[in-house]
Amino acid sequence: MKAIVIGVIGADVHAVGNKIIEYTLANAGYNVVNIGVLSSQEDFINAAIETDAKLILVSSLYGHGELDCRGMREKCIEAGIGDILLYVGGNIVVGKQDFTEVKERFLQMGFNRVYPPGTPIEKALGDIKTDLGE
Amino acid sequence: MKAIVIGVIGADVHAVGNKIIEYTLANAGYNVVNIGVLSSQEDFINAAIETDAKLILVSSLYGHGELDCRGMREKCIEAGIGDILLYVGGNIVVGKQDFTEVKERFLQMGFNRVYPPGTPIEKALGDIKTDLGE
Amino acid sequence: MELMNKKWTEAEFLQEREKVLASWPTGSDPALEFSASLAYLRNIPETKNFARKLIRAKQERITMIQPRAGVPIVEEHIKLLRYLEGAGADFLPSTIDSYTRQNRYQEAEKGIRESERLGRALLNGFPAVNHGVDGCKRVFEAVNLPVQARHGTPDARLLAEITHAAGWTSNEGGGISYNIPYAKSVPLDVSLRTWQYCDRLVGFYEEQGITINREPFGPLTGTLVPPSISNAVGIIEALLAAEQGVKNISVGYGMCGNIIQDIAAIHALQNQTERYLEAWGYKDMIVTTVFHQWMGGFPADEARAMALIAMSSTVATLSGTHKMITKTTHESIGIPTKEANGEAIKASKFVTNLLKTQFAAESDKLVSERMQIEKEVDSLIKFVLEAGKGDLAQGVVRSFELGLLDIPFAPSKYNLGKVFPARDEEGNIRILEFGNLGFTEDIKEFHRAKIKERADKENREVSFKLTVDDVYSVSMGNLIGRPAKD
Amino acid sequence: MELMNKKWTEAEFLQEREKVLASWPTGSDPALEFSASLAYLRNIPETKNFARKLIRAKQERITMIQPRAGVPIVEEHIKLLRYLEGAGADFLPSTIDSYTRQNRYQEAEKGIRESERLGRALLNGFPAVNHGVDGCKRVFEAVNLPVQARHGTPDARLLAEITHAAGWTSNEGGGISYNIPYAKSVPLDVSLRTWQYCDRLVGFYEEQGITINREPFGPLTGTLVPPSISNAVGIIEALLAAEQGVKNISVGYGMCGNIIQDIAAIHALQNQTERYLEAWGYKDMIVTTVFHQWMGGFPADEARAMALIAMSSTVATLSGTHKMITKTTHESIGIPTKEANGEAIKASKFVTNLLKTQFAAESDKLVSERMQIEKEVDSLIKFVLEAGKGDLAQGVVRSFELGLLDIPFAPSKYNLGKVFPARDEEGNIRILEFGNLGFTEDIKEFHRAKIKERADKENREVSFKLTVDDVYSVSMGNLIGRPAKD
Ligand code: B12
Ligand code: B12
Repeated sequence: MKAIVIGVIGADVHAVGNKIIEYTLANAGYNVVNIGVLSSQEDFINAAIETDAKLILVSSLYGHGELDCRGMREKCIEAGIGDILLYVGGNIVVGKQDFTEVKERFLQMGFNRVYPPGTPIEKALGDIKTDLGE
Repeated sequence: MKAIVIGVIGADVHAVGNKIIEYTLANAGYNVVNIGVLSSQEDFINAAIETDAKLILVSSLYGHGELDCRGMREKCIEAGIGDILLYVGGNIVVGKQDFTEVKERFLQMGFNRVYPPGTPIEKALGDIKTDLGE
Repeated sequence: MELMNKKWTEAEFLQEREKVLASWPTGSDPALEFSASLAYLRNIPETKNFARKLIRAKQERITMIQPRAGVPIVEEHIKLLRYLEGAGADFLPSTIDSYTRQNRYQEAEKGIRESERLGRALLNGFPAVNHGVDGCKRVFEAVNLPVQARHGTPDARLLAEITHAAGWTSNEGGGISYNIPYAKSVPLDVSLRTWQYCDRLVGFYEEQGITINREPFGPLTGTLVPPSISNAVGIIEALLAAEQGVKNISVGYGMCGNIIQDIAAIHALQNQTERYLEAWGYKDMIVTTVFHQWMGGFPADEARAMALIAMSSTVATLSGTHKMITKTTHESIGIPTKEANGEAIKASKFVTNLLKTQFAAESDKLVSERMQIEKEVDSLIKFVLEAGKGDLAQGVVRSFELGLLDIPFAPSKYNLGKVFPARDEEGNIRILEFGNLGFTEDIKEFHRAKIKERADKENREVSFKLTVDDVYSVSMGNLIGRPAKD
Repeated sequence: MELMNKKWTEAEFLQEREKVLASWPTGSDPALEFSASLAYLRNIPETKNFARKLIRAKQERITMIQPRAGVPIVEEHIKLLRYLEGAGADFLPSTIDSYTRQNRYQEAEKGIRESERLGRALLNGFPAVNHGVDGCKRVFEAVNLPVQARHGTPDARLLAEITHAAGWTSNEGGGISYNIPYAKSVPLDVSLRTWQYCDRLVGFYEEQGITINREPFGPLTGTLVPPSISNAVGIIEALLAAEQGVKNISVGYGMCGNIIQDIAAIHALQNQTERYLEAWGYKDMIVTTVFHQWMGGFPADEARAMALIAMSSTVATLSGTHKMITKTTHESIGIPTKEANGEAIKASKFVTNLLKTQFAAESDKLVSERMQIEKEVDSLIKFVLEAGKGDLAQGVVRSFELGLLDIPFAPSKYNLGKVFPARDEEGNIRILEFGNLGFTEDIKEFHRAKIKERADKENREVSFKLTVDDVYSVSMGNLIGRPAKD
């Protein structure tokens, strides 16, 4: 079973989506490592190293995603897992912004996939399968 | 008591506003000559001639106002009351259109005052007083 | 032939039919021969039959949705209807323009040409008669839902012929409801007769196995109409239609604004229509109800208008009505764009769907308001029958003459116009001036007391000023038109 | 000092106060000296006092309106609040950003500077602590309505000190409601103590003649929380607050979606909060209720979102609640623009105003649902008190440990997380898995039967899948998450 680290970054406590993601990915056959809400970049990275995960799935709902996600790719490189896949989704910026721009910003930060608000996890399953190799 | 002819032009049957206008103008001390709904240009003009009115207040609610009002000033001129004041109000065109343009069109047709949708008659009382002289 | 509530013989009907079809060139289309129209109607899919879809709504206990919409040019009209279908409408309308409603086909023709020339709509609806069976079929075949003509036509005989032959399996209107609020000088016996024709036409199709829905127009003038008056008219038109052979009838109602009264009115309408039809011996009738979102003056602000639409949808769903007619955020300004229409459909449907398992609970208040309405309706219909010496159609004509039936704010000179409504302290629509309305004394007492209670609270006399204030109030965000504070 | 539900002595309070004010530079503002803050608070106009305005809402039986809103920069925040005042809000909020909520003032400071530099908001709210009494007063003086801090802060002591001293006469939150849904690893005894402090501060002001409103956060996780659980928490927090001297309390509730259940819940909340306070001997308490428009996942489509807002407003008004918290059409996407916020206020207010004379009629269904909720609440509180050997605060800590109180979907590790809710066949929120919830056996039977009825209708097992489907359903236009048709 392939490991995927999931969690909610920063000072964010939105727990509902996180629980649903855990349920859905587990049902889809993955080893889900859920570090929960209020998680730091370090928490994600440590969990990925410990479980040898190839994908970190970052949720950010509360709007501070941009502040919270900056530098995450660099931290991964420092930690020796520079190649790890980074996804981010939820409501990752403050307010209703043009998503093409938002996506660009996060891609620049080194995220591999960036999802717009209201993308249920079910819709990302295909990408996960592709990226992790089925 | 100054006479004012009121009515609803064309194939228009919206009667509520018409009854309220009658009530309001009568209360304001005018001799209201109400020719009612479904009135033709001729009906308005004949009533004005008969009662020596100086103001015709045309209501059009149903959207055909533009078709119904064309040529009304010319008809007044023909009938020898070319100087009569013509007001129009209600929902005088089809749909939500830019009102500055709409107003221009009706001014071009020879109307003296043109009111946007939802102008209750109370709001026009001032204009009437000014135009008819107090 | 004197007006009577009696089924036309086929001979009478066919004889009149010739004249009707000869009244405008599009009437001579061979597609109007019954052999052709029946063949066409037999082939339309079950899901596009209006009457059948309404039966489904009733069986599944859901509130389906229908917007209003119509533009002059066929292609534009098709785009519009497809858009509304995409937005989630369950039934499609074709709102007919006002010239056609007055049988002024010449002017409608001019309107079509002008609209084409200027590239913008100069007519306020779809001129179905001018477009003929062909144009109407093009519309019908371009969509996947049942289509209905919605208009306001005292003499809709040719319109009915053309639209039904084109696959439109419902027709809105009635001899009272499409005359008194929609005309000034069409005598009632005339419109009752023309609507007997429309009903007989539907009856004819029923006899041939094609079921077509008929929908008396419930809201009448849409302005402070007390539920008992509109329900009585709906029931009378249902009885008149049934006599001519109509089987599938939707009786309508325009929202008043007091939630209890609105729900009570829908319940009363359903109950009493069924009861009267049964008592009069009409068999195999299918009765459904139609709830119109607020029909009076709308607020201009779009957010407020949308709120009113969603609030109306909430009440409609709780009432258990089968179909709801939607308004739009452009209502107070002008004919809506298709986008505005679509948004309103989406919003309305969101509510009806969300609440689909929920219905108003029976409460003492609801039951007593329903019983009040039913009592008033019984009183009105009793007076009508007496006035007609037992004949319903004659009774209607006489009742309007005498003011036993009297519709507030109606433009028709055949309406006495002596009834003035106003709201009571809870916002229910009651009656302030009865004229000669066919109400028993105890009913009048009830209304007087209710209105007096309000006037007292407002520290003013009972007068027409209450009515005027209430006409404006909803568009200004209040249900009850309170006197301005000084 | 061990946690107990006992009023802090003034000495205890003042001693702790020194530490609180020393915890961040803005705490040493002389405006925080009571002599200064009392003088300031004594001078604010009656109409800007939150507690007094709520009393007015209660007396006049109307539903007042409050939006959510907050941006990082003072000037922008002022613009925002003025705009919302203009749109018709009755109460103003200042939603606090998430760093402040976690007492991460350093990061909040960075967020303020970044937001200034980039000219766009990088914080999701107003960092009141960083802006200090001065910044908060600038906000308060720029508007004409009462202002309240709305947040989600387990330790809001400094926030409460600063905002009250700046004239903000209400504070939302509580030791349970601003911990369990809003934190992961803050022990309950800690947050209960910090909220005793916040309540004691308000109690202190009350003793000096300044009335300040306190509002437990009703909706908790906003996600399928059964009414009895949120009501029980609200009542417990009201009792804890009253012990510290709070007099003006608003208990809150997040809409569930079944109209009867929603109205029953508000009625039960009002009744039982008053009854418990009285039974526990708290005098001169003023209890009001707060209704939150749908708090779970919103539909993305703006028309649908507006429909949900107006539908929520309809239910709120019928329930007779005193204040309603509004959502916006941007809800599912991100923090709303001021325009979107204003539209929602206008729409909501249109409904509350239109329906202001109308209240849900008592019906058997409403009464039995209310009695069911009250019975469940009594059961929960009884278990809590037993667990605390008679002490409410101790009881709360123990109950969460044991799962006697357990909030669905909460992030806190101090919450057992064994309760799973799901809707029944009518859309009421019931409980599918109880964990150790403090319910008597007959209550559990009732829930099991209701859920089973639904699962049977859907032809599937009772399982967590029901819960998952119900989490998504409203945002997708359904109340009940039915299994996808194959
Ligand atoms: C009630 C109503 C009806 C009732 C009318 C009953 C009756 N016989 O009176 C019914 C249901 C029958 C009806 C029918 C139709 N209606 Co209609 N109706 C309305 C509605 C909802 C309210 C009108 C009203 O009574 N308002 C209250 C009174 C007091 O206000 P008022 O009429 O605006 O009048 C006041 C002011 O405008 C002003 N005023 C009026 N005239 C003038 C003139 C001057 C000079 C001045 C200064 C002021 C002034 O003073 C009046 C008193 O304060 C309006 C939309 C709205 N406003 O919300 C649509 C509306 C007018 N109707 C409309 C239409 C299209 C129709 C129909 C063609 C189609 C249909 N929907 O069935 C038919 C028309 C039939 C026909 N041949 O005319 C459209 C017109 C569209 C346009 N202009 O683009 C509207 C705007 C709705 C819409 N957005 O689609 N309608
Ligand atoms: C419920 C809720 C709350 C609850 C949360 C309870 C809890 N502890 O979980 C409460 C009321 C406590 C709350 C608090 C706050 N909230 Co809140 N909340 C919501 C709400 C209404 C629903 C969220 C939800 O549970 N949805 C259901 C789940 C199943 O969906 P989801 O969370 O979106 O997750 C799914 C997908 O997004 C996706 N997904 C998630 N992450 C990822 C990652 C990847 C890689 C992929 C592929 C997919 C994916 O899969 C999930 C499952 O399908 C949303 C708005 C909305 N969506 O309608 C606002 C919202 C998220 N909240 C918001 C805010 C601002 C707050 C507060 C700061 C302020 C406040 N309003 O009080 C606080 C935050 C406190 C904090 N420190 O975090 C904002 C965020 C704004 C922004 N981004 O611009 C939102 C968008 C509302 C708004 N428009 O203002 N909130």
